[in-house]
Amino acid sequence: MSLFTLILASLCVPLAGAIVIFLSRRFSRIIEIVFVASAAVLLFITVSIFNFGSAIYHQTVELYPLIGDIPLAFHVEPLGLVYAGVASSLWLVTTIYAIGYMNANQEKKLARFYMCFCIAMMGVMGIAFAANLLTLFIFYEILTISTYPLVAHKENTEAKNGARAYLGLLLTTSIGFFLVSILWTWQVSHSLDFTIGGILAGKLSDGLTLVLFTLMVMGIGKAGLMPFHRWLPAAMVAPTPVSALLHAVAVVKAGVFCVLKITVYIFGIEVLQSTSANMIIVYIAAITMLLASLVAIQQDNLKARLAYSTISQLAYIVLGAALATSVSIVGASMHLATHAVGKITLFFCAGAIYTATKKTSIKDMRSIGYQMPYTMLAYTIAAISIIGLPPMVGSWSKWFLIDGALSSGQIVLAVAFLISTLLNIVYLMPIAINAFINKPASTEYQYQEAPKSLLIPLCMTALLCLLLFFLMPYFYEFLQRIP
Amino acid sequence: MKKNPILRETSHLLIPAILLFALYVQFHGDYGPGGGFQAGVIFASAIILYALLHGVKSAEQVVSLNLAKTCAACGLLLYAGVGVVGMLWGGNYLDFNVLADNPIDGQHWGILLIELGVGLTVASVILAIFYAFTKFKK
Amino acid sequence: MHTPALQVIIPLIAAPLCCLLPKSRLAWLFTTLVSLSTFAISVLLVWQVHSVGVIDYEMGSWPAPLGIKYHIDSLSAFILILISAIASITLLGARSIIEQEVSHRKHALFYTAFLLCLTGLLGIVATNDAFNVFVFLEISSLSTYALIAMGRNRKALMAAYEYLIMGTIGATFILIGIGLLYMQTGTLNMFDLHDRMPIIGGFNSVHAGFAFFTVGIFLKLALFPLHQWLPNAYTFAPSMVSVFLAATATKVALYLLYRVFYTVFGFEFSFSTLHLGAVLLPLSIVAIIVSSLIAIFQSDVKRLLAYSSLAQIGYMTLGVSLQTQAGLIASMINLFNHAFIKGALFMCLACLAYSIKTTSCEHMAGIAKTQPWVAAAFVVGGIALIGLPPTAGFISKWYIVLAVLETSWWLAIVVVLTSLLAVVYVWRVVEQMYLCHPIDNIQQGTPVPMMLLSCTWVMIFLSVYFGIDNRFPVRMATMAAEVLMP
Amino acid sequence: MMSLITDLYAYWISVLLMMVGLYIVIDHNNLFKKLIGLNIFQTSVFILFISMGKVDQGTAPILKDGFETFSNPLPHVLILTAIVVSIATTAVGLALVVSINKYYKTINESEIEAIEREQE
Repeated sequence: MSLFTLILASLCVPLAGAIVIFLSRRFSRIIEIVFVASAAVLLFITVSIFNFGSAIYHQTVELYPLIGDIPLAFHVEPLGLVYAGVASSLWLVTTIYAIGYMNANQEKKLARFYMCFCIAMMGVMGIAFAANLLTLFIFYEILTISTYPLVAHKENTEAKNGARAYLGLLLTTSIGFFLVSILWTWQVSHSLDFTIGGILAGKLSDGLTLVLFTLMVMGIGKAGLMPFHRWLPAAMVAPTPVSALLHAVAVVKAGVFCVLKITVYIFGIEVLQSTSANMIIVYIAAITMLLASLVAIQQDNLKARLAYSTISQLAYIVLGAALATSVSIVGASMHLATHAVGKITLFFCAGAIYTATKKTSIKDMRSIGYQMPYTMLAYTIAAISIIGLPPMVGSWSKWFLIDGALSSGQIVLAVAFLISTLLNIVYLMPIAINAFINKPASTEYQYQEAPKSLLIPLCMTALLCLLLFFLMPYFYEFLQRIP
Repeated sequence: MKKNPILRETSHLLIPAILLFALYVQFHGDYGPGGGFQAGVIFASAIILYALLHGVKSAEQVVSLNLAKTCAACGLLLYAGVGVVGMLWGGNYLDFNVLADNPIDGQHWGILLIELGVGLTVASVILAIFYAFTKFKK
Repeated sequence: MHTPALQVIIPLIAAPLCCLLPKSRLAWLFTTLVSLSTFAISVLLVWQVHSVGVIDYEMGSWPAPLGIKYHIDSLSAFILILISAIASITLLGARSIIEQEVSHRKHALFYTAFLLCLTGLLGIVATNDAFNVFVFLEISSLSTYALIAMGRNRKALMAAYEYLIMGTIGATFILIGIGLLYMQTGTLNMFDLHDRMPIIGGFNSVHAGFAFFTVGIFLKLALFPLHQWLPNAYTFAPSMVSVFLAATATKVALYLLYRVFYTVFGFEFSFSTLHLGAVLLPLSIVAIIVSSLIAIFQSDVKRLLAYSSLAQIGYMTLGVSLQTQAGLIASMINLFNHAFIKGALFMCLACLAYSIKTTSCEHMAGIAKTQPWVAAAFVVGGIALIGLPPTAGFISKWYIVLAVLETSWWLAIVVVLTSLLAVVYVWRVVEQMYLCHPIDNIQQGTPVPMMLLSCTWVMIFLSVYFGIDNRFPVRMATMAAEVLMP
Repeated sequence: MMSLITDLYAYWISVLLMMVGLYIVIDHNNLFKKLIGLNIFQTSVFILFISMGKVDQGTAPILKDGFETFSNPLPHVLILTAIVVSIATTAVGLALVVSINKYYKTINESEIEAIEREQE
């Protein structure tokens, strides 16, 4: 199969899944099968694209001119492959988890839920393989719109308000800033293609480059930079699989992926370094990183704490991207993957706890480890990975990020990374520790894990945290291809 | 109306004259002042005068509302139809030159027919409006 | 070929025929066929313009300055195909809802008025004679007053009356403008007028004529602050009339604006000598902001969409006020796309009006459960109205912001941020439809007829399609802009 | 100064009528009187047009030997059409007013507004 077919297939398979789910919306069995099958096929397609090797990188596949002479175009490059690989593999895990979760919690409107899930996945694949900013923007917005029904799924007042904040913030930033900056870029350079080394070199003065870069990164509201982070905790009203996939993997990672992509392929690392256009974003990211961690400590709702943790972790990636050294870029793209694996496990755990015990508050989770040992073990593994301690995969990315900060001479930022790591420990570890101390009398608890379809995925991702630690050197080689 | 013999008798004298004048204006319109619009209004005014003096019901026996509506449509169709005939006979829409052997006759014919259409439509529309208002009930 | 004439006279001849038809259903069928044939002719015209270039047609074979000439260039063809397409789709779905909303004995007259309105709108666009424009303008307006007055609510009468007063004043102003120009030039042909502009451009009466034209067109266009007639007219008109008017009437007024200020007065005179841009720019921005804000607080969705139309008109005039070719192109693309988007949205409301007999926002609570297809259509239309990809609205927004960016970047930010107000008012309705519980449980509603629903979806499809493949509108708009601003 | 008024008296008359008409349209509460105002307003434009067709020492535009100068007939023709339009407008307007009277039992604008407000 040619590259063209495969890329198209990666878009069409989730779409076709959505259509089939819609058509067979009355048969719950069929939609579940279709849901999982489309995820499996998608993963297969991503792997096939990966197998092409480096020969096909940056080969542009143009469909047709979309606006003027800007085409709807796709290409494959290492960064996009990382994102596509992470998203599609974790999607498969999530589909299984989602089916278990939705059935266990007797959620309604499953067809709509799975359908929007599939369309969101199409958006993700489009973002991952987009070859120019316009294509990227289109799929970015498809992702925004298609996840709205997921966030508002419960259809109560809380869900309505959460979803309103979600949509409001994402649309405000994307239309208000992102679209404007895309148009500005187009006007300045008459190109929106992702090109190695960027397309803006010498086209704008230093000051304007700074404005444009800040505008564009702030416009990518999905990256969750303060002050546009409110949608993340607001969207936590969604069912947990949504939070897991979309707010640990697809949506937020789409945000940071866009940041990485524009850093590398629109502005270019050299340009950013020579013009210091990245400085505002660097500090915003650093502040977000620390503040979000501090806020996370105060959250009592587990999902809310994880949400703020996500904001903080996303800021790592944005910071890594904005530092614009090759090491930090590698670190950032690695963190994109490692954080996804870790955070999805944490969300899965939160969902499993909710399904088994209906508990959402951290206060109530004391000694829950005796009730749900596997879940909490997985939680601990993932927490360690997020914190960045060996032998978990998170340690690699954090290492490169700090290295990147040091190599660009920003000692302050390296210190910020370290402080943030300490804060990570403060807000993640007590849950794990409390879960396993104070063994209650055997009459007060019973062994009560979540259903298998929830437990297996979260164990799988936890194992992945561990396994990837040893596989990382192989991926490092791959990531170094990102210029 | 029986109480006002003067009005009645005058109207009897006037109405034929008005109608006749309307026809004069109508058919004189192609090469003198006049034309379908004026003629139509004059024609309608005669019938309105009749209706004022003898009641709408008796006027409607002369020209009913439905007849007026039909005539209005027919007049417009006549107008447009002449244009289409010009088009079918090789000219542009509303081209009268092709209606007869020579352009001057053609123009005569065209204007005459078109003005007839206009007159018909205007007279019946004015009447229809008049009827419509008289029939309004609170 | 007689296509330019046929375009206008087919509905014109059909109108009196239609009022003679005895049965409502027959009248509908006839009207629909007529509008479909006008659509076919407009397609033919577009094709001819594309292959031959400009088409001229002399009425009665009288040569141009003396007689009336029809002149179809890419701009006219573009608008003609838009009007006839919208009319066809509207009529196809209209039968059932008109049977419900309009009293039975008026049906034939309703369709007659509709055909006359169509004639008027097509005529304005096809003709090249200034006075002829006035006549067609009044044909369309008069039939529109009648159509609006057929609305079910008695407020429709007041709405039609208000529109009649304002519309007549607007048309009379245009007439004065025509008169003053004629006084100086002795011609009514638009190109002739334009040719004599350099000679007469300095006369006071021409300036006065310009002013009268401006006010008259702004009135017809419902540009802020001359918009008062529009919300009521759209709200209380029969549903299908709202669809048709919202999609075409103001668009034709905008066409008139292009024609008068670019073709007749010429770009130089309108924008350099007399600074039309300086008037249009602030008015457009105020229109966008104020109308969007008002729309947010409307309790009737039909009225909400009417105010949103006012804001969209603001975007279209904003494009003109930039005085660049890019702005003009953006304005035309927005004109085209918005016609389908707003038509589709009003069509959704027509479905709901058929089903639950109201368009007030609170009665739409939970409608997604009983009318999922209509609600879904509204969501897609709403997304297009907001201007998100991949819908036609995004294309409009792209071109407008790009054009504005050429002039000033702060204005671009203002435009983009105000366009976000659309999110608020669209999403208010969407939330009501999907996330609220019905206020009374008995509200099942009658099922929407298949024909109406499928026409709604055709409109929705088009407003998405032109977002994915926008070659036709963009090419036509570019060609039209080149005609207007050589 | 005087010549500005005497020479252009036709314009002054039409301007005066226009203002009178517009004033009535804006000021009056009675829907029927508004229509009359609208008619006066339109008539002013007709006068403007017709006066512009007048040529000094021109006769009626009928071809006959011995008459060289004619008034311009075109404005008359145009205004004939405009008069038709105005009649149609008036007819539609009157029909609306009669219907309004039927449904509201009044043709006073502020009373109608009051009725509407009461209903809400």
